[in-house]
Amino acid sequence: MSPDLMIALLTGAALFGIGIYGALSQTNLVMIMMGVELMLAGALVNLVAFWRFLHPDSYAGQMFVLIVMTVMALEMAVGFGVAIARFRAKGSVEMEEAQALKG
Amino acid sequence: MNSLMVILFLLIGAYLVAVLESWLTNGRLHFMAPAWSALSLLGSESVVPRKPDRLFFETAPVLLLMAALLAAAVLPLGPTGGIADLATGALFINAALAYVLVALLMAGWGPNGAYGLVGGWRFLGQTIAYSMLIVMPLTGVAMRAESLLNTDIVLSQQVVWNVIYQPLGFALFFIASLAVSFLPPFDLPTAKGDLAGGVEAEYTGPRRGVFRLARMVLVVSLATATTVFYLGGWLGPVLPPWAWSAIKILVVASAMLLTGHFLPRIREADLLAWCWKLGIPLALLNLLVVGIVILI
Amino acid sequence: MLALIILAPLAAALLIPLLRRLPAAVAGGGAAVSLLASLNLLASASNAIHPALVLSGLPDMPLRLVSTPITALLSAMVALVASFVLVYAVGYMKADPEKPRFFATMSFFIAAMQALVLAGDWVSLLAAWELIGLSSYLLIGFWYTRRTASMAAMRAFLYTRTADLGLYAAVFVLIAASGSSEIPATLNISGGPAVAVSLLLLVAAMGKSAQVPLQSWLMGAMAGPTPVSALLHSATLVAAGAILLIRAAPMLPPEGLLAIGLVGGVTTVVTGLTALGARDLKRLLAASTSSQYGLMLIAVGAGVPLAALLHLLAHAAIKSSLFLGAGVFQHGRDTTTLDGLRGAGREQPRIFAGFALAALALAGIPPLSGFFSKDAVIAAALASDHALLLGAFALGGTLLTGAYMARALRILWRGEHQVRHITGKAWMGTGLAALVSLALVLGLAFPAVESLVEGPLPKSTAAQIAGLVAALAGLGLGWFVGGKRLLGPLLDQARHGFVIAGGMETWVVRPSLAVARSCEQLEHALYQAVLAVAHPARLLARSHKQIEAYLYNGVVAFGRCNDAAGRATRRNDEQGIDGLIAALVRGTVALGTHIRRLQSGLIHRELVMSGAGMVLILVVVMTSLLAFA
Amino acid sequence: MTLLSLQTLFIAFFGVAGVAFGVAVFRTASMMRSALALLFSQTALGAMFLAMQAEFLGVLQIMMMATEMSIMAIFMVMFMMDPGGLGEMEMTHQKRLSIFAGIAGALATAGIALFTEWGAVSATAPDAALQVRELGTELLGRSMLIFETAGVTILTAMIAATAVAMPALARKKPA
Repeated sequence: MSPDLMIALLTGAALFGIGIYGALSQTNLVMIMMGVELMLAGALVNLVAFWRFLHPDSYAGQMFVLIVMTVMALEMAVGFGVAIARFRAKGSVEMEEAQALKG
Repeated sequence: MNSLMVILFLLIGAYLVAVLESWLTNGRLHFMAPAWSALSLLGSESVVPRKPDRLFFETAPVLLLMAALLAAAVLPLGPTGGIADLATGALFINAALAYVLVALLMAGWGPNGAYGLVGGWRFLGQTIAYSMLIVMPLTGVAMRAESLLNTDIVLSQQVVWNVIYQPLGFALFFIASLAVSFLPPFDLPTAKGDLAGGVEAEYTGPRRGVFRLARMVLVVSLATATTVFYLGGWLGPVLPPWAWSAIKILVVASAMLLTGHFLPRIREADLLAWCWKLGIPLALLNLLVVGIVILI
Repeated sequence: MLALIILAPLAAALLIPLLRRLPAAVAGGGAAVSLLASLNLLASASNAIHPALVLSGLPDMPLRLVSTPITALLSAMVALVASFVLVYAVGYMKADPEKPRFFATMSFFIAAMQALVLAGDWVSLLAAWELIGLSSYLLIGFWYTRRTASMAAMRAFLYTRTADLGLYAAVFVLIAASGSSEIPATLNISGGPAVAVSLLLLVAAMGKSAQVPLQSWLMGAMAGPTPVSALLHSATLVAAGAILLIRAAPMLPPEGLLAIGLVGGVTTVVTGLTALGARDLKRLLAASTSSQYGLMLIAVGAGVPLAALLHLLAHAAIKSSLFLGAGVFQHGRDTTTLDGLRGAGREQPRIFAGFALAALALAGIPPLSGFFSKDAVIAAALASDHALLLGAFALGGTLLTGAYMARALRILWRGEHQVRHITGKAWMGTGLAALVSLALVLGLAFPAVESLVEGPLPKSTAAQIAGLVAALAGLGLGWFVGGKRLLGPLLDQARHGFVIAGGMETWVVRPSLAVARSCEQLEHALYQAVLAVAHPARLLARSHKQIEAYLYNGVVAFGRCNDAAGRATRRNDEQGIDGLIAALVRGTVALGTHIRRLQSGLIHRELVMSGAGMVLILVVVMTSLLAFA
Repeated sequence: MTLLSLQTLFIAFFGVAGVAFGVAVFRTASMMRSALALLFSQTALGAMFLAMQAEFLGVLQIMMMATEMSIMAIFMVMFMMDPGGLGEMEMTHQKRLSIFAGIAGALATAGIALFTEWGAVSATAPDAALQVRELGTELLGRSMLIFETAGVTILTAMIAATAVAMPALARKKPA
């Protein structure tokens, strides 16, 4: 049991929890996206830690980090696209007001 | 020791650049001008605007200086390298330069003033325009050196400098480095004419001094980067390496200052359009050509 | 060679939007190159030369294109039909301003279909499957400004997508069970996985080949341009399902075969009736397509995929020529309703002759191609283990085919005519003539096909005679009696394409209502039975009043007891079973209301719920993993 | 044998910094501060990667997040009613549930981290230059398909985001 690995994994867990809190509690679309970014960051920390401490010779781990970073960028791009469209249509990105999918 | 030398080098460079700039703006070569203006800035009253975001207001100039210094830290001035010779040096420069944007955003937001804010946001638009033009030419350079180590990059230019090997990349990188250091014609964030100094507008006294210094260091850093990546770094006959570095850096820096002097300011919307519609295709073309030349 | 077949139309599809000039010529060139290549492939296949192309795809799962006798045949068929349809489309689309888009999508579609036909492993088959789904969506919705067209495209896409999940699951099971993605290598699995795979493949084929109950999208797909319908319905999109089953046929276990045969049988009859009641020529043809694919599924279910292949080939030529003919009539009258087309055949006697020949071929009149293939299907059905069932379905389908084709012919021939000039008729006529002649003579090539594929094909004179009689009877009925009278009370249902049979909602709601009703009846009968026992006991007690007080009392007590039991049962029934049903209903309604409230549309609520659902799935997966590890 | 090596110290420091900045994201009312807190949280993670000897990834993280989060900042200021956080607005909802879910998520992941037997920990990592080279071979070899897919996905997302964000009027203009 290495303290380094533990610290990294706990950091990841903490960031993940903060991210969940943020994504669920915020009313603003952009803030929700920040929560999601934090969750992904938690995943990133874990990935790097696993690569470094468990499989330093397998570069698929680093590869995975790159893909997650790509996903973060994608999330930003699409999220902001939606935010702009929403802002144009309604004048705000408060998610309390978005109920079009109500069943 | 080495680090100190490099910092000293940078500071001297920054001072010389400031001399050059004052020469260009005032039309008189006056070696003491920057020193006098620095002294006057230190001595003048330091005004803090009403209701600032104090944290950002105070840290922004320092962060700018840090970013510029960090960018320079991985650039070798001689065969023994600079402060650090990272295995990912060419990428690290990008990372450090990205914080120029952060610093300017903070400096724009911090003082709680309209001019600064507009200046900061303008620089964000400018960043989105130029950032690809830094990364993609650097990819071409790294391709030739088959390494991201900056010393390897310099050594790869022993026969032919990159400026001849990939002139297109050099041109794009040069333009982009003008944009990073918000020199004219890309001086939108500080645009003197229409924004009353932009992000600098609310800074007075020593803070403004730090800001100015940071910007000069930034110019020197970028000149160093251009030298390392495209002009063969310290390589050259007869003179010792550090001298070659110094000469090239000064030449590049004065070229950077001169270029903007004769061009009209470019709106950030136009800059965006040109960079994305023309610059990125050209950068890709550069990559393609370099790739083909390497393979042949 | 293999790559050329796919790359030529693909290149055309890429070139057309770039050039935006002479789209028809480019598309035609691509199709012609593809046609030559596939004919060459067929020729080499007949000399037992089978080239294959292996590309590195996923690790350990290379993508491959193979040429087997079946794939070479199908590829040639697709290329032939596609080229003629393109020739026809030159005329049909003459006045359309969006020609480049049309021809580009068409070429892309052809490329995707060739990839599907030639795919040698499940991964590339899956990819091609998706691509034809996409391109058919684009083509059906070609006139996207018309609301019906975009709706129809959406519906076709959703229906086929839903069924595609079957293919995904089947491919997963296949690869997991056999450890290889190569199609022949996966076909030797057996037991439980084989049954599961065959049912999953059936679901996929049901969606693509428009089998009951997923048939309704095909009728809607008529909203696209006619060449699209001709291509979709004959050799490509719809054929994909049948091709899938034909290629997987060696693996199908008896249970799967029976299911396939039954689905095919039901489809051929139901959609045959739909065609008989159709009021629109293109819808009639669409329903007929479903019906014919039902016949093919019967053949697969009977264990003779070769018969299905033959019918597929014949049907491709026939149905495309029928559609092309219908397109000419449509240009003549600007409508496709049968009422509006009354007498349209007389205006263009030559087109009508082609149409009629194709119709007769479809009905199965010798010596046209449809006769041979249908004969093979009927023979296969009669020789199978479930001869009674499948044979009846096959003969019924044949009868109906004759009937609706005769009906269409009669309507087209009878009625006053009006002469109008049709632009681009020469091109359309050329395409039509080529396809019709293909439909006529294809039957002569069947012996060669049989020897090429080397499959067992049952022959029986009885089947020939039965098939011919059924076809002739159908033709006679259709011509002299007409669809309306023939269908009688079914007419209304058939007009709506048996939506009851196809409507997913009705599928769930109806049976549950029926179950509820029968529960009620059962409970009523129980109650009656209990009363009936109690009643005689009471009568008995009353008539023996005088005999013995004890006995009397005892019997009365017994009677009361029974009576009480009866009443108790009744009450129990009323409150118990009735109440149970009512409670169920109430519970469902309440649950619905609650769930409706969950559906708040608020992103944070939904996020919480999806998170909770994810956790639940994770827990289930983890526990099942831990429990079985 | 020192249990607390310098590396451990650095990892811990940057980890704590990352978490602290992460908390700050949702603790401040100023949108600009919120976005920059996220930026510095990500930067701290980048530094943590560097401390974990994943040099390329660390530098990449630091570089990418700087631009990304700055863009986040401008959007925050654009779309928030109260970007400066001066009006004391309530910008949260279902707070108790969120706190519960956040703590539950963190505890679950932490529990997995703590109670799993991770096996032998490797003490050394490959040299940074070797890492860059190997990652490159990985990207252009075994993982090429995935990498290309990621690239195409980015392109698709760019086009989609632009299409969504374009005002309806500009789209109708003839080209």
